Amino acid sequence: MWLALFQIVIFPGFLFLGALSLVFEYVDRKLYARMQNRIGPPWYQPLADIVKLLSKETIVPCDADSHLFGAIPVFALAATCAAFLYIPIWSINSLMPFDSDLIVVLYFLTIPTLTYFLAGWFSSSLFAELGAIRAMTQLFAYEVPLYMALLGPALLAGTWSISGITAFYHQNPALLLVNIPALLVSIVTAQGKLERAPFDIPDAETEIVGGTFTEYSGRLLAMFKMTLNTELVVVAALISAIFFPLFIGGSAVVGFLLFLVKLLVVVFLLTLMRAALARFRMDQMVNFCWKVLAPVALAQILIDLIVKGALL
Amino acid sequence: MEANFERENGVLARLNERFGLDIQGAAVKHNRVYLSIPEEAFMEALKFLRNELDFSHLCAITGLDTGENFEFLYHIAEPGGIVVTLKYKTKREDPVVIQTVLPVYPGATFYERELEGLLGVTVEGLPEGRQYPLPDNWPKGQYPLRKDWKPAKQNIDEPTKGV
Amino acid sequence: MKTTGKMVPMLLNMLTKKSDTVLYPAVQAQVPDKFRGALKFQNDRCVGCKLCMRVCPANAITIEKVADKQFKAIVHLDKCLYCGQCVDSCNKDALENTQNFELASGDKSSLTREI
Amino acid sequence: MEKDNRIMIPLGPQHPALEEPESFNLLLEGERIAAASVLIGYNHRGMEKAAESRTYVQNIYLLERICGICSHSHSTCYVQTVEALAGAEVPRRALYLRALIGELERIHSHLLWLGIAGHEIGFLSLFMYAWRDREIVMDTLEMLTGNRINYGMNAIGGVRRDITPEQAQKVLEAVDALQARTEYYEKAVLGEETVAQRLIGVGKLLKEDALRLDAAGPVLRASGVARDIRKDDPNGIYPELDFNVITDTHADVFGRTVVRVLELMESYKMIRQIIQQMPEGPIAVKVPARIPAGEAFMRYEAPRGEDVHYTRSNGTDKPDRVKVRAPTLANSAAIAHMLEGGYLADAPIVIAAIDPCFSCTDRSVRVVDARSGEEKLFDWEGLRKYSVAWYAKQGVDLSAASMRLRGD
Repeated sequence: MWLALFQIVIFPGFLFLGALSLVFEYVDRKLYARMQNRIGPPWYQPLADIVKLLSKETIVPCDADSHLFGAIPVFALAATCAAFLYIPIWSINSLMPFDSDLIVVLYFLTIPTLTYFLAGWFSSSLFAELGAIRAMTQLFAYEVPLYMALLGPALLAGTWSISGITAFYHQNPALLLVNIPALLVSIVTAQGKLERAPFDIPDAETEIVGGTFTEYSGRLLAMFKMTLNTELVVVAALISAIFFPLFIGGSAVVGFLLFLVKLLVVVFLLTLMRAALARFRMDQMVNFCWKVLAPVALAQILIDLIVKGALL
Repeated sequence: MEANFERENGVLARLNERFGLDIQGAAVKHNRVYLSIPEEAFMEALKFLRNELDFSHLCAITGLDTGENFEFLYHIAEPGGIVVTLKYKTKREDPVVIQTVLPVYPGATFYERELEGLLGVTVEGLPEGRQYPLPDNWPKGQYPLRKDWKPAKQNIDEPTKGV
Repeated sequence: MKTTGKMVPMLLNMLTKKSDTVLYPAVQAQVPDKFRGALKFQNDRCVGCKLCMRVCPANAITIEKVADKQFKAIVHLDKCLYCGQCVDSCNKDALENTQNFELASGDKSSLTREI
Repeated sequence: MEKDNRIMIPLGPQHPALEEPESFNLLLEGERIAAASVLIGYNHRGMEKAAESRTYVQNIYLLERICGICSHSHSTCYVQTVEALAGAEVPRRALYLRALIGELERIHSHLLWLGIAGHEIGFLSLFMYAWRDREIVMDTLEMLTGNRINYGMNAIGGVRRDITPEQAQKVLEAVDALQARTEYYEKAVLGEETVAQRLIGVGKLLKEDALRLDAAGPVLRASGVARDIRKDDPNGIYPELDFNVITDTHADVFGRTVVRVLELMESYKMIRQIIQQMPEGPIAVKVPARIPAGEAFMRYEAPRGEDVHYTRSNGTDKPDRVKVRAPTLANSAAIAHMLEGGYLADAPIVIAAIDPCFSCTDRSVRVVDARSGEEKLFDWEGLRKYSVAWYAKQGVDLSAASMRLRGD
C-alpha cells in the first residue's frame, strides 16, 4: 500500500515524471533554439514558467462551468501520469505490469486530447472552440495510424503487454529492423498527438490565438502545460520501450541512463521535425494521415504477420 | 540638356484635338503633365485617357482646399512612365458633390472614400462603406484637410483620457 | 524539385555553430561610432541662435538663457526623434549625438532633461 | 441549414499575426469566403494635415515616420518632389547614396516579409533565420546612417552622410553574406514541400484583376506584370543600373514569395554596381528654405510597391499640401479580391502576402443575413451549432456529443 503510494506520488509517478518532463522541455526548447541559431532558455526556464503560472491569478470565464473548467486539467495530468506507470524504465518490466497494458496506456494517452477538446468547448470562447474542434478533428486523423503502428510490433511479439513486447525484442533484437516503418509512423503521429509543429493546428497562434487554452490561466494553465510536457516524456518513453528495447536488463543505473539516452533520441527527432516543417492545414493533415500514414501502418501489420508466419 | 518632351506634349495634343481644351496652362515636365480642365469635360477626358491612350493605372487622387474652391487631382499613369495629373476645381459650397471614377478605375474606392472623409465632399456613385481614414467616433462635420479646420490644442505631456 | 525536410541539414549544422543572439542586457550591445543617440550639449560653444529649436520637427529641444552669453539646453527625450537635424543645423557644433541609446525610464518627467 | 448559410466574420482590427490594425469582414459560405471587405484607417495619424504646418525640412522626418520599414522610400519620394519644385540639381554621389540606402531598405523589408510569411504558416525556423539575416542589413544601415529604422539619410538637395571606402567594403561583405543566405532560402524554402503546399494556389490574383484593381509592387509582379517604377518612371540613378524586373506567373502567395526572394538577388547585384560606379563629389547642394510655388508629383518603387507623393508649394517655407499614397493602400482593394473564393484558414497568409502592417481576430462575431443585409449578433450557441454543422459536412459528427455535453 505504502509502496504503491510512493510509486504513484514520488517515483516514478507524479514528482519524478514532473521533474523529468521539465528536463525534457528544456532539452526540446534548447535544441529548437540552437537549431535556429539562438541561445535558447537557461536550464531553469521550464520550472520558472511553471512557478510563474502557479503564482498568477486563475480566471474562470463567467459562461464556463467553473467546476468542470477546473477539473479538466486535473484529469489531463492524472491520465498522463497514470500512463507512465506501465512503461518500463530501466528493466524489462514496468512497475505495475499486467496483460494488455499497451491498450491501457494508449487509452490513457487519448484522455489528454479529449480533455483539450472539452477544455476548449467549455471555455465559451470563439478561439477556444475552434481549437477544440480542430483538436478533435486532428485526433481522428492521427489516432488510427498511431494505434496501427503500435499494433504491428505487438502482433509480431504476440503480446499486448508493453513489458512482454520489450522482453520479446530484447531476445530477438534483429526483429526490430522489421518495425522501422512503424517507428517512423509513430514518431510522426506522436508529433500530432503532442500538438507540436507541423501539427500544432489546434493552437496555431496566428490563426486562432491560444487555441484550446485561450481562456485558461494561472495554475489551471500550468497543469495543462505540465500535461503537455509529461505527455512528451510518456510518448517518447513508449516509443523507446517498443522500438528500442535494447541493452536493458543490466544494472538499474546503466538502464536508467540508457533510458534517458533513448528519450533524448526520440525527443531530438521530434524537435527536428518541429523545426524543419511548416504547419499543415487541417485538410492537408487529415489527408496526410489517412492517405500516407495509415497505409504505411497497415503495410507494417502485414509485414509483421508475414514475418511471424515465417518464424513459426 | 533641354528635352523637348515629345511624348508628354503628344498626350496634350491628343487631348486638345479631341476636346478642344485650352492646353496653354498645362505644365509639362519630364514624364509629367499637369493639366487643369473644366469640371464638365473631366469625365470624358478621363475616359479618353483611360481607354484610348492606355492610362490604365490610377496612382492616387488628391483633394485640396484652395480657400474658395476645392480642387481634385487625378494622377493617372501609363506603362511608359508618363503621369498625367488631371485637375478640376469646384466651388466650395456645401454640399460639394463630385462624380465617382469607379466605372473607369475600379481600384479607386479608398481614394474616393478618403476625399469624403478628409475633405467632406460627397462622391456620387461610391458604394456605402465605413468612413476612411478617420475613426468611427470622429465628430460629424469635421474635415481635417479643409484649410479652416484647426486641430484642437492638446498638451501631449498630459495622458489622454481612455474611452 | 520539391521535397520535405530541406532545412534539416542546416538545422543540424546550426547545432555546432555559435548562436547569433546575445544575452542583452547582460552582454552590452554595440552601436557604431556615428550612431544618433542621446544629445550632448556644450554650453561654452552655444551662442543662443536657437536654430536647433526652429528646425526641430518635434519641438524637443529648448535653449534657455541663464546669464549673459550663458545658455542651457533642455531636451524632451520623449519627443525627440533622434533625427540629428539640430546637430546638422548647429553652426557652432554645440550639439552632438552620443552613442547612448539606453534611455528608457518608468517616469515620464525624468525624460525632460537639461543636458 | 442551407437557407441561412452565410455568416460574416470580422478578422481584426486586432490579430496576433500582423503588426498594424486593419479589419476584414469576411462573408463565409461554408468554409469558403464568398465576399470580403477591407476596413482600414485605424492608424490615421493626420500626417498630411500635420505636414502643412511644418517646414519642408521638418517634413522629411515627419514623412519618414509614415512607415517603419519603408521610411527611406517615403522620405526619398518626398524630397524628390521638393527638389523638383525648387529646381535643385542633386549631386550624383547623393543619388547613388540614396539608391544604396533604398536597395538596402528593400533587402531589409523583403527579409522581414519572408520571416513573417514563415510565422504565418507556422514555420518558425524560417522566421528566425530570415530575421537573423535581417540583422546584418540593419547593422549595415545603422553603420551608414546612424539609425536602424528611420535612417534620416535624405536632405533636400542631397543626403546627409557620406560613405567611406571602409564602409563601402563592409557593405560589400554584408551583401556577400546575405547573398549566400538568400541562395539558400531559394533552394531550401521554395523547394520545401510543406511550404509549397501552404502557398501554391492560395490567394489567386490573375493578371487582369491585378491591373484592374491597381495592385502594386511584388503583388502585381507576381501576377506576371513587369511593372516597376525603377524601370518605368525612374528617378535618380536607376537608369544607370543593370537589373531585371522580376515577375512570376504563379499569381498566388507562392509567386509573391518567389518574386521577393529573387528581388533580393537583384538588389544585391545593384548594390555592387552602386558601390563600384559611385562617383566622387559633393553629397548635397544647398536649397533655400522657401520653395517657389508649384506642384510636383513623384513615384518611387518602395519595397511593397509604388509609393506616391504629391507636393504643392505656395512660395513659403511650408508646403500647401502634401499628398501621400502608400503602397499598401493600393493593394488593399486587391486583398478583398484575393480573399474571395479562398479558404478561411488561408486568410492570414493571403493578407500577409501583400506585406501590409495589420493585427488580429475579433472576439465578437457580426452576422449579416445575406438576403436582407440586416446585421445581428451571432451568439455562441448559434456559432457552435454552425461549426458542428460545418464539421459534420467534413465527416466529423459532433452534434450528438455537443447535445450531451451541453445537456440539451
